[in-house]
Amino acid sequence: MTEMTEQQVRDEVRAFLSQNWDPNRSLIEWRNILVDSGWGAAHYPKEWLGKGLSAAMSLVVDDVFREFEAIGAARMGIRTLAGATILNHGSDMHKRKFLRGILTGEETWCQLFSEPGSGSDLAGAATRADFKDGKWVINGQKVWTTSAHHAHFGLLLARTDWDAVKHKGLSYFIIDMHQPGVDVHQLKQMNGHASFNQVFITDAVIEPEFQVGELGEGWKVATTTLMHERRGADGARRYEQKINRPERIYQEYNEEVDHLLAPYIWYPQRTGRVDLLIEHAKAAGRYGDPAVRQEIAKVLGMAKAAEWTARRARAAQNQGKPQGPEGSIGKLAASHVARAANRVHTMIAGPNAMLTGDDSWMDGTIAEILVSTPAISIAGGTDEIQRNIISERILQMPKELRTDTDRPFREVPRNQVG
Amino acid sequence: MTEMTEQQVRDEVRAFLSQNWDPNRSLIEWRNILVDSGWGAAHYPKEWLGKGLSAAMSLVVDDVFREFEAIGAARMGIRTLAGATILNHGSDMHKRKFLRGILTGEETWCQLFSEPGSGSDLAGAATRADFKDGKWVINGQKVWTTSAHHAHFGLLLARTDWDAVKHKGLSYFIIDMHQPGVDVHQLKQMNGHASFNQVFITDAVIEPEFQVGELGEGWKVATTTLMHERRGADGARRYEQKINRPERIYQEYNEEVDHLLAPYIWYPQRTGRVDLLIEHAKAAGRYGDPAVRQEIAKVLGMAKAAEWTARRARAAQNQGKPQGPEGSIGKLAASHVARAANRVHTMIAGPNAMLTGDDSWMDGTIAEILVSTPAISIAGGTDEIQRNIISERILQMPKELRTDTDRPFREVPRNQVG
Amino acid sequence: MKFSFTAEQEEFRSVIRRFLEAKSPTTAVRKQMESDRGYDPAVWRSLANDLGLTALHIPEEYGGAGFGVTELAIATEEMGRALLCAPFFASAVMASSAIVHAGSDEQKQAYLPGLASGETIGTLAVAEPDGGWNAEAIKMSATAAGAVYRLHGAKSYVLDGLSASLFVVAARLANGHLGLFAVPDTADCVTRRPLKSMDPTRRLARIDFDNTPATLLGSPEGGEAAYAKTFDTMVACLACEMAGGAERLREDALEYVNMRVQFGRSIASFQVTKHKAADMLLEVELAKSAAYAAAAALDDGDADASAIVSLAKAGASEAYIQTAIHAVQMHGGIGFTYENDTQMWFKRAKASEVFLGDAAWHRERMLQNWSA
Amino acid sequence: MKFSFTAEQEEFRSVIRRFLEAKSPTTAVRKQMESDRGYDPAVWRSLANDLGLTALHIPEEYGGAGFGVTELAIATEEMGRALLCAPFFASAVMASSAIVHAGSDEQKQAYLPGLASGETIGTLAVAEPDGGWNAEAIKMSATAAGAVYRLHGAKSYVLDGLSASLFVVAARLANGHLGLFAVPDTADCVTRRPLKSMDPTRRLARIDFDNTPATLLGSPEGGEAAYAKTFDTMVACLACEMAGGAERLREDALEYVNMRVQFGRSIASFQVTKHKAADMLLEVELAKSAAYAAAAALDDGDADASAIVSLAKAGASEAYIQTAIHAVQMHGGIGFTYENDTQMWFKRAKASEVFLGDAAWHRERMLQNWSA
Repeated sequence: MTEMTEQQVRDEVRAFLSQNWDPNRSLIEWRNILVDSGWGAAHYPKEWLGKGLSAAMSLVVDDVFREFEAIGAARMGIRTLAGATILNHGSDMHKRKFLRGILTGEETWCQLFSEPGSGSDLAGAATRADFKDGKWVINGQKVWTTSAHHAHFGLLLARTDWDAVKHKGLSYFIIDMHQPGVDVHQLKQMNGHASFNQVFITDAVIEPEFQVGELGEGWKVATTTLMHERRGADGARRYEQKINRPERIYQEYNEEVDHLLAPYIWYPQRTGRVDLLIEHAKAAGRYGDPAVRQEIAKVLGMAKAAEWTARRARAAQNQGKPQGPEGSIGKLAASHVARAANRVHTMIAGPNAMLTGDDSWMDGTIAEILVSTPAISIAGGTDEIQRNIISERILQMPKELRTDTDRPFREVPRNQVG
Repeated sequence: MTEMTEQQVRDEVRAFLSQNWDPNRSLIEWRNILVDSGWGAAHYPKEWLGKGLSAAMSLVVDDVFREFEAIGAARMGIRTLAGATILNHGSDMHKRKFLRGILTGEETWCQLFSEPGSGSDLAGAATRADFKDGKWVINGQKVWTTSAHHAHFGLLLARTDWDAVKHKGLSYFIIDMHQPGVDVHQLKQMNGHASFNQVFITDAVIEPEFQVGELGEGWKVATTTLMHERRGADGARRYEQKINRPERIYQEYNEEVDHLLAPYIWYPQRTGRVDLLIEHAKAAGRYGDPAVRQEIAKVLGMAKAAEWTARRARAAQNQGKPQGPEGSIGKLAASHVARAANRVHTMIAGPNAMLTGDDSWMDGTIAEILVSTPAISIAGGTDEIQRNIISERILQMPKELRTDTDRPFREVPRNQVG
Repeated sequence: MKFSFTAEQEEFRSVIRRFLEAKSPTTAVRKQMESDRGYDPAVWRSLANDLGLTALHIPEEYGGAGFGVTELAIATEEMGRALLCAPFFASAVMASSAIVHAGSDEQKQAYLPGLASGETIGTLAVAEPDGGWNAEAIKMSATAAGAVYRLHGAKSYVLDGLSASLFVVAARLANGHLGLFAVPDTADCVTRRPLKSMDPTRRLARIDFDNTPATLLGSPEGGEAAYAKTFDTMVACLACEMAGGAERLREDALEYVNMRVQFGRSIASFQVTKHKAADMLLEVELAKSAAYAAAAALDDGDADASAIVSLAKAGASEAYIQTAIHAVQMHGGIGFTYENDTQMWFKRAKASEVFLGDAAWHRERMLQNWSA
Repeated sequence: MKFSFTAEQEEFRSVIRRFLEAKSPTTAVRKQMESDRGYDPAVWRSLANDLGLTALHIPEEYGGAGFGVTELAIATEEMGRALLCAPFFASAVMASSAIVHAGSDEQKQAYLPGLASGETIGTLAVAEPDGGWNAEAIKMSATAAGAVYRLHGAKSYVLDGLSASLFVVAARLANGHLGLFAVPDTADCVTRRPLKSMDPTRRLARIDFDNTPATLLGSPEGGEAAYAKTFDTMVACLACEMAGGAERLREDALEYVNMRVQFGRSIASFQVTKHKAADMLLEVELAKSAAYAAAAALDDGDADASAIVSLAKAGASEAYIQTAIHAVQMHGGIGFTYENDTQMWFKRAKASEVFLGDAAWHRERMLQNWSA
């Protein structure tokens, strides 16, 4: 069977929505209808709640939903990664059991990869999965887990073979977060927000059928999850927007958005808020100071150049050109910009930079910038990792000598944690 | 026999100078008298033209010489290192043949360690010394050699065993520079000066008795030379000053100083000349510009802090305290200062920074700064080497993994040169 | 100028360091920074009575120990290192110096013994809500009313303004001169409001004066000179405090990377980490040298002392926050968490960057005071 | 604004790059920079006749090709990359733009065809011995004498001032307005003196005008607007030229460290070298993006074009010299020698840092022209 044409998709989605879309339904009721129709996840296979459309074609579906201001399936957070991983590597049972809850939003997911002992080195995970009495028994710590405090299920990477080399001793599991032995603690940041969790796992249990992929192939499965995460890094970061309309379904949807976005409300501040520099300088009466103007212009220049570099990269991508170096330096540029903007906001604020909350300029926004920018050069790959990647992948320079990948993991030095 | 007291030294030197010092002698005649007396190199052993005094006591001798405005033995350039190395590792024949010429200044020396293929890695020397028909035959290239164009003898590090590991296959020789097969080419720098030479050695010959130290122990001997070079790096850099008096010996002495200092006349400019910043800014009418003032103050602050750090180090040394970190960072600080000063001189000069020679500010001094500061972060150990040293020796951080020191040198990858 | 500490000064530093290691470990700092008062009165008493630190820079005839700025700066350097929560800087540095430099003999007799013993906690109120610490920015007016004066206006960024029982306040006299005034916390018409401090180990307050009775320290013409000396002293001490904090951050970050393993090897073995550590050493050592030189220049009465003091503060402003940024980065994600101690020094570094004037302002002041 | 080049533009770039690789390898650059004339007339003719580059930005009705700033900037970027010795920037960018923007139709007919064909070598004289390129700094006076004007005063830093046969000169009219004047090299009372250029690939001259007859381009009121457009065009082209030079330095340094061995391993395998190479890539790419945006903004008539142009020049000033400093450092000792090619770009970077205004001046100009 051939793929539908764009017009066919448009027509079918319009027909479906005309018949079924009703903003006075409850969110869950609507999403169950949606999932049954296959239009909630049109890029899923037909046999698994989808329509088997390409990614490009599923953008057309989104388009029509926007026409109707219709709410789509749930897709914020880790759930999208869970869905993709399960579709790729999961068993039929996994698909039956989890895909619907993922799409309706009734079940929330988290990702249990990072550990306190291995920050930039995910494959160094040392959480144990031991097979005892027909079940996997899990012990270890995970960290930097968003939404773990309200997640139903976790995507878990754990070590099942300590004699295998680093990347070959890991297996991938779905863990029920609502069980004894799984303790979630919020991790407060220096800026006062708590966007992440630490998860302490003590003798938690997983039935063997909740292993995903082959034993010892966990890193391969995790790579799928990570690839979708990276791919989403641009796309999915367009977090869902709230919709200001009165009907019931919008109210429920807005609550969902608020709930899921809560950990991220300070994210704009970690960029350094270059957009506020001139406004801040004018408000503080410093915009006439030549030294301040020099510093503002430096940051503004760097931020604009970084923005144009990103647009060069996108333009090249849109023209189907091979990716040039300009696509890889954005994250590093963002670190420079944020750090420099922090400096200049401090210079502008003067003594007021000592204050926080509503005693700080712009109702605390400036203060939040000053203690949030250090995150940008760490989260999602530190500056050091970025420079490694740029030099090795883009500039083709020699790789760092590795001593940890070709011997039994139990012999590799690692951090003592906890 | 016990060492003389300070007063005894003073008295004896005074007596000797009262009787012998005559500024109307020729320089060479005087230095021969001096060498015969033992007061030309009082820290040399008595049997080898000296008085066997300690280094501290020989400073007293210098003191008395200054009283009389008497000229001492020759000690600028590589000759001092040659003397120290020969005293430590040379044969009696070497001492007989070379020490007098070193002290009178009649014979000039150069150091043939660095090679185009091994800049920061002296022990990677690949100049060959092959033993043929009872003589050493030398082939290779040396570089960064000061004064090679008028040197009589060279201190040569060459490889005699290619199957030994890197540091064990080198031997140390004294080479006659005035022989066929030794070609010296001046190496012009980007600032137009030529302070160094390249030495091309093709089938040059060394008699076996001019080997210094044991075969294969060349690195050990070179270490002595290098230690004296480093020790001199502070001391010997107080280059001899010319003496403005009319008598014959001063004229000859001043010519010697001019001759030997010629390669270094741009050295002050490579520091960035922070001392000229304010003067330059005033002359260019830029001292009132707030942005310029900020930049001047930054550099001045850094330079002063670096100077005070050096004085902290010296004060600690004078009190006999163990050397703290403040002694090791001077060279790196000097690089930062020079680079920043270059930037600010450029900013001050404005369009004039495009000019050179007498069209440039301050009769070309500013232009010379602009193209000389890059030397400071390279010469005498690059910034990168300095940071390696600071992190490994001062901060006790782990050493870089080495792959070149424990296998036959012939198997170690190296640069192809020439 | 001297470039080394005497054996006595080294010993003095060791005593303070041991004291603070015992009394102000990070657990104690966390406790105080989350407390209402913001410091531990028992530690304050011990620091005053057992170590005599509050008396350091006060002349002996007024109950002090008569030490120089160098010793005072050693104390603040160690406190910066330990991130001590205490009104020491406000009372023993700012208020005490102001009274030493501005007060008449009688006034010194009245105020200094209490400050020296630590019974009185003083502070100095200079900056106004829209201003900084430069004398010209002071607009608050003082009107003469017989023997006393009356103050009108607001002071902000007042260090330990809630803990203090004695305010020294800079205000403008009718003759245009600056005056430094003593105001006890029992005076009428003083309203204090805590400000939300980014750095919870260093509390700030806004204080409103509404026709508040106040005593002029010294003569109606001497305020500028007294404030200038006071300002130099407190900036030199702040620069030392900042250098101490920066050094602690540097050492802790180094210890962390030495301990930590990634990709099967010590993080400290990565060349980039090593070079960053070397750069941090350079920055911190330069900041220390400048801060020490500032204190020494004041003790020597060096003609360039004000320039050197500003040089030191400008350098410390850059070095402290830069070291803090590096330290967070070297810790990775954990360095951005509240539970990791790095953030406490980061916030102190950020607040200190602008306290008593930022780097740009001090650079300009440095050049204006440079005789060379 | 467009953020990519068309296929035609990419092809155009390739043609120029191949041409310059053939005609301006570093051996040729070294030969020209040591020659009296400073460029190779045969290459100039080929560049004009075979490639038509001198005609690029001149409208078709005056013998030109009518391309935009983007194409002109592609040409200068490639010339900066190759360090071409030729009066292209002076003639095809500066003088041609000035006449395009200032001249009357008749004057354009008179001057532009010769510039387009490369027969005429023009230049633009703006900066005076103590001044820069901002319109307000121009003090040279032009006095009307019937149909012609007479110029009095000196111009300095005149690019290719010895090679040029046509000067466009900025001078102040009696009405206070700026005027752009055409002066042929055959005019009386013009004295040229070569200046000693730090960058021998780019020759400068001082030109004294002493009652020199000159033709006012356009009207006596239009000079400011014409010069502003001309200035934006030349600064955008310079920023692209600088980005091209910086990229070449970056690539050559990378090639060197990849080839070079030390301590038995490739220098490129040291993490610090790798990270420096990554930082250089970042700097150069940002500089390129800004320079491209400047040219595009001018072609689009963007309201912020002048601000973007200055942003690009400020960025290029920093990035080019910074890349040159890193490039020398990555070469080690050999990088500081005259025989190594790095020094040639280093000097171009250093001279370009201040040519047409330094980074600080352009930053201020950027903010003054920023609408946001």
